[in-house]
Formats: sequence, C-alpha cells, structure tokens
Amino acid sequence: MFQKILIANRGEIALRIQRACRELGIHTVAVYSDVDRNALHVRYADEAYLIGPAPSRESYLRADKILDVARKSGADAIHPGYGFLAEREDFAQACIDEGIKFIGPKPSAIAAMGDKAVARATVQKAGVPVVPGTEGEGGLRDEEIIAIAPQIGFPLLIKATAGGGGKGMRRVDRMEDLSGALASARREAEAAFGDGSVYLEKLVLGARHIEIQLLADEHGNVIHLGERECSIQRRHQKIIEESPSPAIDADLRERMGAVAVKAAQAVDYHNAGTIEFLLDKDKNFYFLEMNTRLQVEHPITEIVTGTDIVKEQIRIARGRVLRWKQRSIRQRGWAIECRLNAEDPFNNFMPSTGTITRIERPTGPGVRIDSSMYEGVEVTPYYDSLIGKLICWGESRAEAIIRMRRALSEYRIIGVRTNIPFHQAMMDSHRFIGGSFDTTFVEERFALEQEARPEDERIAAVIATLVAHRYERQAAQVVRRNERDTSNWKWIARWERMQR
Amino acid sequence: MFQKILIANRGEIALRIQRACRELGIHTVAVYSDVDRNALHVRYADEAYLIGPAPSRESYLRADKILDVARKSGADAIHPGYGFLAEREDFAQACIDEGIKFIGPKPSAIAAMGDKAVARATVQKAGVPVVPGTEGEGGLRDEEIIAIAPQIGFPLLIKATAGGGGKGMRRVDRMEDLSGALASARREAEAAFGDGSVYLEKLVLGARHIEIQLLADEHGNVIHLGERECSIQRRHQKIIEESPSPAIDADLRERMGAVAVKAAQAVDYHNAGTIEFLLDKDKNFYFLEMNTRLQVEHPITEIVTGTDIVKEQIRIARGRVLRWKQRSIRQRGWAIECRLNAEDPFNNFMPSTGTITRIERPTGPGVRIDSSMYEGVEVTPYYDSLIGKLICWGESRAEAIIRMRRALSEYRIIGVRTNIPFHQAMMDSHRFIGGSFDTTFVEERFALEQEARPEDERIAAVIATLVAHRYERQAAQVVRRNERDTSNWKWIARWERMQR
Amino acid sequence: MKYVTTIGERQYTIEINRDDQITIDGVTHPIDLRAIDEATFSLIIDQASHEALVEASNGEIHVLLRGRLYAARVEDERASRLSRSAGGLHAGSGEVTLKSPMPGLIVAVAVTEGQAVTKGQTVVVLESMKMENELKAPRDGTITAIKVSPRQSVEQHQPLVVLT
Amino acid sequence: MKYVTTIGERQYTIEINRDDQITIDGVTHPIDLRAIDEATFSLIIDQASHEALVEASNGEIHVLLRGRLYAARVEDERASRLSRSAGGLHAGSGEVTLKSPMPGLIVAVAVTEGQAVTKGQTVVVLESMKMENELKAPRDGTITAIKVSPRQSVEQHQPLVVLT
Repeated sequence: MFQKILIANRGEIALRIQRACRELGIHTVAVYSDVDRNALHVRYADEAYLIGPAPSRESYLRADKILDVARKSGADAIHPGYGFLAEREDFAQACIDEGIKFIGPKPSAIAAMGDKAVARATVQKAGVPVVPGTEGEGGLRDEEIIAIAPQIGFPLLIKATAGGGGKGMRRVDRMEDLSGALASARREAEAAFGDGSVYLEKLVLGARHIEIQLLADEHGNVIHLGERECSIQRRHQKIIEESPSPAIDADLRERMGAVAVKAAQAVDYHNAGTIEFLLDKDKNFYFLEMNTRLQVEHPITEIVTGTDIVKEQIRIARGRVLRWKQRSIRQRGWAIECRLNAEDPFNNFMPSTGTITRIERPTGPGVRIDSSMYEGVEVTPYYDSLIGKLICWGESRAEAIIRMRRALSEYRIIGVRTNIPFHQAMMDSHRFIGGSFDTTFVEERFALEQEARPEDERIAAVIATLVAHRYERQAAQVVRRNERDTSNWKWIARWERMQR
Repeated sequence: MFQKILIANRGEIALRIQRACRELGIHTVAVYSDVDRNALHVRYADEAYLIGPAPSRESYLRADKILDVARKSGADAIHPGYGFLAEREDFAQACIDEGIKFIGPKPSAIAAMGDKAVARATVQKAGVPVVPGTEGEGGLRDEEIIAIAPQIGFPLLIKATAGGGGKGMRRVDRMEDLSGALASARREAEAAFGDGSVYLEKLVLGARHIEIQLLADEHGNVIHLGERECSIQRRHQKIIEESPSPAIDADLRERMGAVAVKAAQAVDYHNAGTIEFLLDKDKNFYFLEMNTRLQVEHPITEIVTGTDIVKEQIRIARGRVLRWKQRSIRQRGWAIECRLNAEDPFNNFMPSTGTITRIERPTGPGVRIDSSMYEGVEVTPYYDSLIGKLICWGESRAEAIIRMRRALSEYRIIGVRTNIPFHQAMMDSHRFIGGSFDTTFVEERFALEQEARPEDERIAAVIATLVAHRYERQAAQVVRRNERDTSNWKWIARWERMQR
Repeated sequence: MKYVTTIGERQYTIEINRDDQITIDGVTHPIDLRAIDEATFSLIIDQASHEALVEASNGEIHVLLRGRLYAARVEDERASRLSRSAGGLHAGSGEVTLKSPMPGLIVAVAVTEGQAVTKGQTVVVLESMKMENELKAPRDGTITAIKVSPRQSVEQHQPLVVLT
Repeated sequence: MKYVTTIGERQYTIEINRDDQITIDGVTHPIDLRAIDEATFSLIIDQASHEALVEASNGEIHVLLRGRLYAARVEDERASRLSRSAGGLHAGSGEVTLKSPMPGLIVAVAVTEGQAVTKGQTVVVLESMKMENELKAPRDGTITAIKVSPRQSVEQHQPLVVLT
C-alpha cells in the first residue's frame, strides 16, 4: 500500500496522476521549477518542492534532485508520467536502488524498447510483424546501410535508433539521395539524442497509425484495452486520436491485440504500455515501436473501456493481480481526443506564448477535459505547447464528432492563439467524418482556410465598435489621459458592472 | 426535421437542451425574464426574447407570451424542460393548436398523470401495484376520508391530488389527528395549487425512492432505461441520486421496468417520462406518481446506459421510431449525482443569495457538470436554489463515491453558501457508503456536524492573517484611507501581480 | 508584525517576520504565499501545499479551504488586547433585530410580542427560492416587537422581529 | 457617434445612436450589449444572441467569436478619413525588422545578406516549445542585415533579420 507518491512531472499529466492518487487516498508530492510555482500541479499536491530553474535539464530532468525530494518527503513510489524521465532506464534503476517503487516497467524492458532497432529485432524474434528494413540491432555503418537499401526498396525511411518525435527521420525516394540523407539524419539524431545511430525501414504508403493499449501485472498477466487511431498528425506529432478506429473490425482488433500482448511478453513487460503499429491499405499491420509509459491519449481508451488506466498503474505497481480477463474488456461507443495546443493554425502552427487571460470550458454530457491551465497562467516557451485535452464520447462515431463540435464551440481561450479552429475544421471535414485518412492526411490533403464568414465578421465589427465606444466614453469620464492603456480594458467592464 | 426549437425554461436545464440542439444542428430560441438577461441560457441561444419581469408567473409561466415568441421566431417545436410549464396540459394543447410540436407527451397523458388520485386509479386498473389508500379519483369529502382511514391503517399520508414538492402533504399517526391535518393540508394545497383536493395513502415505513426512466416513441414502442435511486432527500426534495440502485438486482429491475412500461402504456404515453415507486424493506414496490417530463436527475441514467435522453426526446418528437429494443439497453458502472444548492447546510439549509464571485469546477476522468452558473452571476430569490449538478461515474459504486469525493474537493464556489459540505459528509458516511438508507435517512439519522479539523483551521488562520497583512501593507502604500472597502480586495491581488 | 487571529473559539498568535517566514504560536515556519487571482491564494508552508479562496466580508476574512468555510477575525496585537479588555459587552445583551436574509414571503410568524424565546427557536417562516425557511432566534431573549405579518413580501435585510 | 471599423479588407460604417440602437452601413438595428466580465460581452441584435471574448492588443480590438479571432481597427469617422488620405505609406516600403516571436534557439538562417526574398519565404528556423518553427518574410524585399546565427539563443522580440 502506497502512502505517498511523488509525481516526477508537470502540466496536465501531473494533475491527472494526482487525481488518481486523491481518489485512492494517497498523498502526493509535486516537484516544480522556478516558473511553475503557481502551476496547478503544485497547488493540487499535498507537498511541493522546488527543484531548479525553468529549463527541463536543470529541473524536471534532474533525476538526482527528484530522488532527493523522494527521500526527504518519504515517498514510497514515483510516477514519471510521460516525457521527461518516463523512458529512462537509468532513472527507473535508480528508483529501485533507493527502494522506491517506479510506477512503470522494469529497467530492462525500458532499455529493450528504448533502442528502436533493438526493439524491432526483439519483437520480430517473438513473431511480431515488423516493417521490412535493416535487420539486427542498429549501429550499421553507412556502407552497410547503402548496400542493404535496394533490397528494402524505395521509398524508405531513415530512423534514429534512439528516436522519438520525428527527429533524425528522413524519407528517401531514390538511391542517389540516400547518402546525403543519412548524413543529415545522423547529424540531427546526434544533436537530439547524443547518438547518431540510424536504421532503415520501408516506407508504408497510405498507412494509418494504430496503437494498442496494454496492461500487464507483475504476475505474468497481460491484457489489451483495444486500439487507438492516431493518424491525424502533423510533423509526427499526434493532434487528434480516437478509439475505436474506423479502420478496425473485431477480428483485426483481436489479432492486433494478441500480437501486442506477445510483443510485451517478449520483454517481460509490467504496468501500462502501448504498442504502436502501422496499418497498410490491405490491413497488414507492422510493429512500429513500444511506448513504455502512460500515453497522452490514454483518456479515450479509459472512456470506451470504462477503466481508469492511471489508478490501474498504481494498483499494478502495488503488486496487485489484474482485475480483468481479456474477455471482460469491451469497448462502448466512441471517444475522440483533440489536443489543444498554444499555436496559431493560420500562421504555420507557430507556437504562441503569453498569458491566458480568460478560459471558458465546455461542460455537459459526454465531455471530459484534462488540462492544467487556469486564468492568469503564463504559457512559457520552456515546455511543450499542449494546453489541454478535450475528450468527447458518443454512442457512435457520428455522435462523438457532433459532440466534439459542440464542445469546441464552447471552448474559449483568450491571451494565446490556439489550434481550436484547426479542430473545428477537422470535425467539419468530409474525409475525417468519412474515416478515410492516413498519417499524411493533415500535411498533404488538409488545407485549413480562413474561409469567409461574412455574418460573423460583421457581428465582430459591431462588438468591437460598441466596446471601443464604451471605452472611449468611460475613459473620458473617469480615467486621466496618461493612464489609458490596454490594462484599463479589464477595468472598464468592472466599472460598468458597478454602475448598474 | 426541426429547424428551430424554443426552450421554455431557464437555468441548467435550458442549457442542457440547447446543447442537445446544437449537437443536432437545430437553432435555439431562448426566453428570459428581466433578471436573466445575462444568464447563460440567453447567451448560448441563437435568438433570445425578453418575456417579462422576474417573478415566474409574469414570465416563465406566461404561456401566451411564450407562444407569441414561438410564432415570431418561427420555432417549429417547444421543449418545456422541467418545472414551469412542463406538466401543464393546457400549454401542451395550446402548442398543438398553434401547429407547434410540444416535445413531451400528449395533453391527455399529462392530465391523466397530473391528478395524482386519477393517476393512482388509472395505473391500478392496468395492474400496477399502488400503495393502499383511498380508491378512485380523489375529490372525497372529509367525512368520506375519515370513514376510510381506519381500513388503510396508521401511519398514513394525506396527499394533494394536484401535488408536488411535498406541498399539502401530512403524515398522520393517529385517528384523532386526522381531521386537523386534513384541514391544514387542504389549506396548503389550495394555496399552492389552487386546488384543495386530497387523498390518503398508507405510509410505507423504511421505503426507498426508486424511479424508472422511460422512453416511448409515437409508434407504440416503450422501453425503460433502468432505475434511479433518489432516497437521499430533505423535505421531499431530492439531493443525491444514483443509478443503478444498491437495492435493486437484475430480476427486480426487470419486474419494475415491466410495470413502469405498463403504467405508461395505460395513458398512451409518448416521449421521456419517469415512474416513481416506493420500495419497501421486503422489496415490494408501489406506484407513487409519474413525472411526464425530463427529470433533473436524468444525467445519471444517460451515463450508465450510454444514451442522450434529451436528443432522444427530440428524435421522438420528430416522429422517429425508437432506436433500441429493451434488450439492447445495458447499465455500465455506476453514476451518482449531487445537486449543488445555494444554501447553508450549517444553518438549517437556509437558501443563500448573492453574487458568485469565483467558481472553480472539477474536471478530469468520470466527471460531468451541468450548471448555468458563471463568475459574476447573481443568485436571486426568484427561482430555485439549484446552482449545478455534479455527476460522477465509476466502474463500481465504490469508485463513483471516491471520484465524487475527489470532484467535490475540487469544486469551489465563493460568494454564496453551498451544500458542498453536506455532500462531502454524505460521501464519507458509513450508511451511505454501505447503501443502507431510506427516504428518512437525511432528516432522521444524518447529522451534519461541523466537526473540528484543527490542522485545516490553523492553515485557514495563517492564510487569513497573511492576506490581511498584505492588504494592510499595500493599502497603506497605495489607496487613500476612505477608499478602503471590501471591493478593494479584488484589486489587491491584481496589484500584486502587476508588481511581480 | 504580530497578529491575533480568531476562528470560532480559538485564537492564533501569528507573527509575520519576513515575506518567507512566519511564527505561529511561537514556532517558526518557512512559507510561500501566492495570489493566483483576485480570490485564490496558494500557500506552501513547511513544504505542505494548500489552496484557498479568500474573501473579505463584514470585517471578517472568509477562507474556503478543503470545502469548509472559515470566518477569521484578524487583529494586530494591540487592537486585540483592547478588544479583549472591552470584552463581554456584545455577549448576549442589548437589542437584536432579526432581519430577513433574503427577499421572500412571510409564511408564518411563530411568536407573539412579549414572548420569551430560547436560542434556536423558530421565530418566523420565510418562503424564498420555492422553499420555506425557518428563521430562528439568535439567542435567548424576549420578543419586543414584530414588524411583519403572514403573506407579506419582504426585502432582503428588512427587520422582522426585535429581541431583547 | 460614427465609426469606421476595419476587419481584414472590409470596412463597416457603424453609427451608435443610442445605447440600444445602432446603424450599420445605413441600416438601423436594436441592440443590447452587456459586459459579463472583464473580457466577455453578450450582444443581442435583432433578437439574435452572440457572445464574444474581447481584448485590446496593439491598438486593435481582438474579438473571439464562434472560435474565430477577428482583429478590428475602430476609428471615429474623422480619424478614419485622415488615415485614408495618408494611406499607401505603410504598404510594402521602408525597412522591416523580423523579430523573434518567442524565446528559443536559432536552428538555421535560410538567407544571406543581400539576398532577394519573396513574401512567405522561410528566413529563419527557430526552435521553441520543443518544435521547429519556420519564420517567413512578411513581404517581398532584400535582406540587408542578419543579426543572429545558428545555435544562438534568442529572447522574445529580439531582432533576427532586416528586410528592405
């Protein structure tokens, strides 16, 4: 039984884990960087410890400081969330050495899946289909790679063995481009991961990204919670996920689930994890990689299967036996998640920083929000741009989509730009509604246009004019000329309310 | 196909119906009273019409004005919500006469169920068990009632035939009290409903309040969506509801459901409706009354059955055939609703009016909120004190309870008193957790005590002192003496942020 | 700066030494208080994290913490000494006017002039927000005046009865 | 009071006659505008209900309406006439400095001094929030100065390149 869990993370996922702990009656310990003193994960925690300056490498990536806090606070377990230290075998090992339970898999499983080339080889041995590519455990020299490439065939992908987030990844269409692409991919991988090793994979055209959520206890039981489709991506970043997938039927789900379980068993996997697959047009599927941690998009699976993956992670880490058999897991209805990012969809998705001055969140039936934003929060450039996850459930995919439309219409954020207009356009897109898309859809076929809405524009002009008029009139009455700046805007509404 | 629906209501239920319309792509027309101009249901609507002063009888109860708005706006249907005009057969008839679809049952069904004595007689004829009591259709004189009473036995209840909300209801334990109680019950019923008719029912001791949610299309198909338990009541007002009920098993559910369907069929019922039953200790159940409208507590049924009752009401009113057979309805997990009222649980649940200056709402897994409150809203004495519904789902009843605890801990409202502490105490109560309670539980066995929390009190003292200290210090620096009033409190935090 | 803060029956002596340190009843604690918005304050004290909504109301400071509302009176030490030496005055003597806590309709007046009442006894029944509410005597005393009658509408803060 | 309000390419002439009535491009409409809070405004116009978040930003008024952000310039009629007669000045001539929209790391500088660029052409690649972002030329022109180099950290608003 855990009394106290340290959450080695920030943002919405730290809050998500704290909620699970609070429901279970477990005390939480937060760690935070200088700029996060007012963050929700600090305010929601039972205890909070400052661990360093804003840059992650000086705070959230400092395993030594985090372990020090764990010791000081007397935490019996650490939940790493996703990102930061979540997939660092050395951190998981350091926890074990300290006698603190790491809520996740064994270090050896993290290591085996962390090197993408090793992972390919390992699961292939266990009978899991992989995309044709270089065999073995990576570390090939350029000459070897160039020699193998023609057997794999073009187009192909160069991938970093330490890969993640598309770094060190290159598409190569012709033999003559290979050598140059290898050099630049290695440079990028070296810069990003400190490791320039790469391997080759055949590029699967028209592929969808399908992943299987797994739960594995420490007694050899492994089940899957069905699939998620994450093909709506941009620059290898997932933007919209759904469960189930419109491309999967019961038979394929069972086969992919069984293979995913086999892949996990190949590394003696414990706790929650995800096997990512590519699914081609002929419904062949290939192992892509395993994420040995909680995923951003776990809520859609929770909703359709009626589970709480984070509470389950904690139960598993306590040594409990899985409460379900595979046959008791059933998907019900459909869930979609839109990742809300602070970025400008009309300006090449440029990240947007600033202070969120007002948030209006959707509520009502079928809506879930996981977010750590609040009014007055500053979105800084130090961490990723995810400002919230909006998840909608519907009886059918169609209902999930109309509900997402409704929820997006209620979600209002001012102070930073958000990609809400992108999501709105996607929910109106015929191809998305029809379920016929692949991972290239956003970048190659989906154009977000600032299409004219003349009536709305006219109303916006009216509101702008009326508000400006009031401001002028009231400012003339009350405020001295030199105090008229934008900060007075807030004050006006308040003044007006006082006058009523 | 409806293009435009007028919602003849206000508050959270108007918003709930508007959300359903927005999801279905139907335009909405709001009506509002003077004090509701800034209400969410006005701001969420596509069109909004002022219909009169604050008191309901001059606005939300003015059928003539509402029909006038329906004509002017070109609405093809009216959704009455609950309360106000929802169970007024004359209003339903007036809609029909205007060629506007009333989203609810036929006037004759409203009438048959509206007179509680008639309803008893009608369903009894159809083979539905009723509590022993006076036979026939009410309108009995005192002498007749006094003559029948001994056959029914004491304790018994006097009830108003036009009843609702406990008005005109009296418990009578002895023959000698009957005559006086009759007189006062008739007076109260006359004052409340303009109709002093009463009837008698045997008082069922230790009874639980169980109700069955029905859906009936206009083609003769009737199904039920399982039960809700609403035994946590105070002064005949429901406070906490849950679905399923800890007192019901599959067999009893099937039997009660079948009887409820029979009761509805007895009046050729269409649309959504609810049959309320008393369930005694021996699991005998008795028809209590039918609510011929949407219920406040409908969300818990939506969540466990995966339906959207309001969208279903609209589909039924469009003439669609029910999309489900009885056998396709399944309950999954457990849902609990806490009604948040503006009232002081430590001061005899005295209603609390005022301006809500800050609301913090729970989000995250398994939480739904239906509320029409916002920061700056004024809670007036004109309408009921319901300020929100907090609904939590869990895989099991235990999980629903721990999640409700977590959600209640996140829900923070300042500006009016709320009954959140009552709900927190209930979620910690052994009897509630054990599921062993009846409708008298809150009033007879549940004591909400302001039990000491010395550590929290100490922290509250520290925060109060620190905030007061800052205020004093800053006020001394910046504000002239005569401007120091409570409205400066807001300003201080802002000032402080500006100084950072 | 030294304060005496009272919540209910209990008094806390809190000394604010520096922005990041206080002394409570003689024991020193490191603190970090942040204003999140106009009403929300986050306190970290001895590494424990607390968050409260704070509002000033009638000279008291209301602190909503973990679902419970605490009404605190904060006085600096000197003022506190003064008020204690003048104490006993406002404890149960003098005239008290029971006012309507909200607009509504008087349903019943349960007392008559000259009647002795005990603390907590129902004095007036007021209908508001579709509910009947029993207004109770704030302390023992005698009813010296009744200002309303049944079926009368009243405004918020309107005097209802006077108690001596 | 008569205003000329510009959103994108379009201009609206809006006359505010009374608190409850305006004239848009010559047509009169009944209106009811309410401030819900500092940023939220509710408008009922011809019975149609609209709600927007409004914020002032760099002399423009930003209106977030149905998920879309509109940047409006509101001028009274006289000021508008003046600015139009002075018009054409700020259309594509003079020196433009491309500044960093946020703190970050320069990944690449895609141009050289003296190079001609067209509007929309990538000039600098900036890494921030774990993403690479392409900063583009705001209009056609010639690069006259480059102020940063790859792997250099930059602050928000730091000048990157100058375009003439």
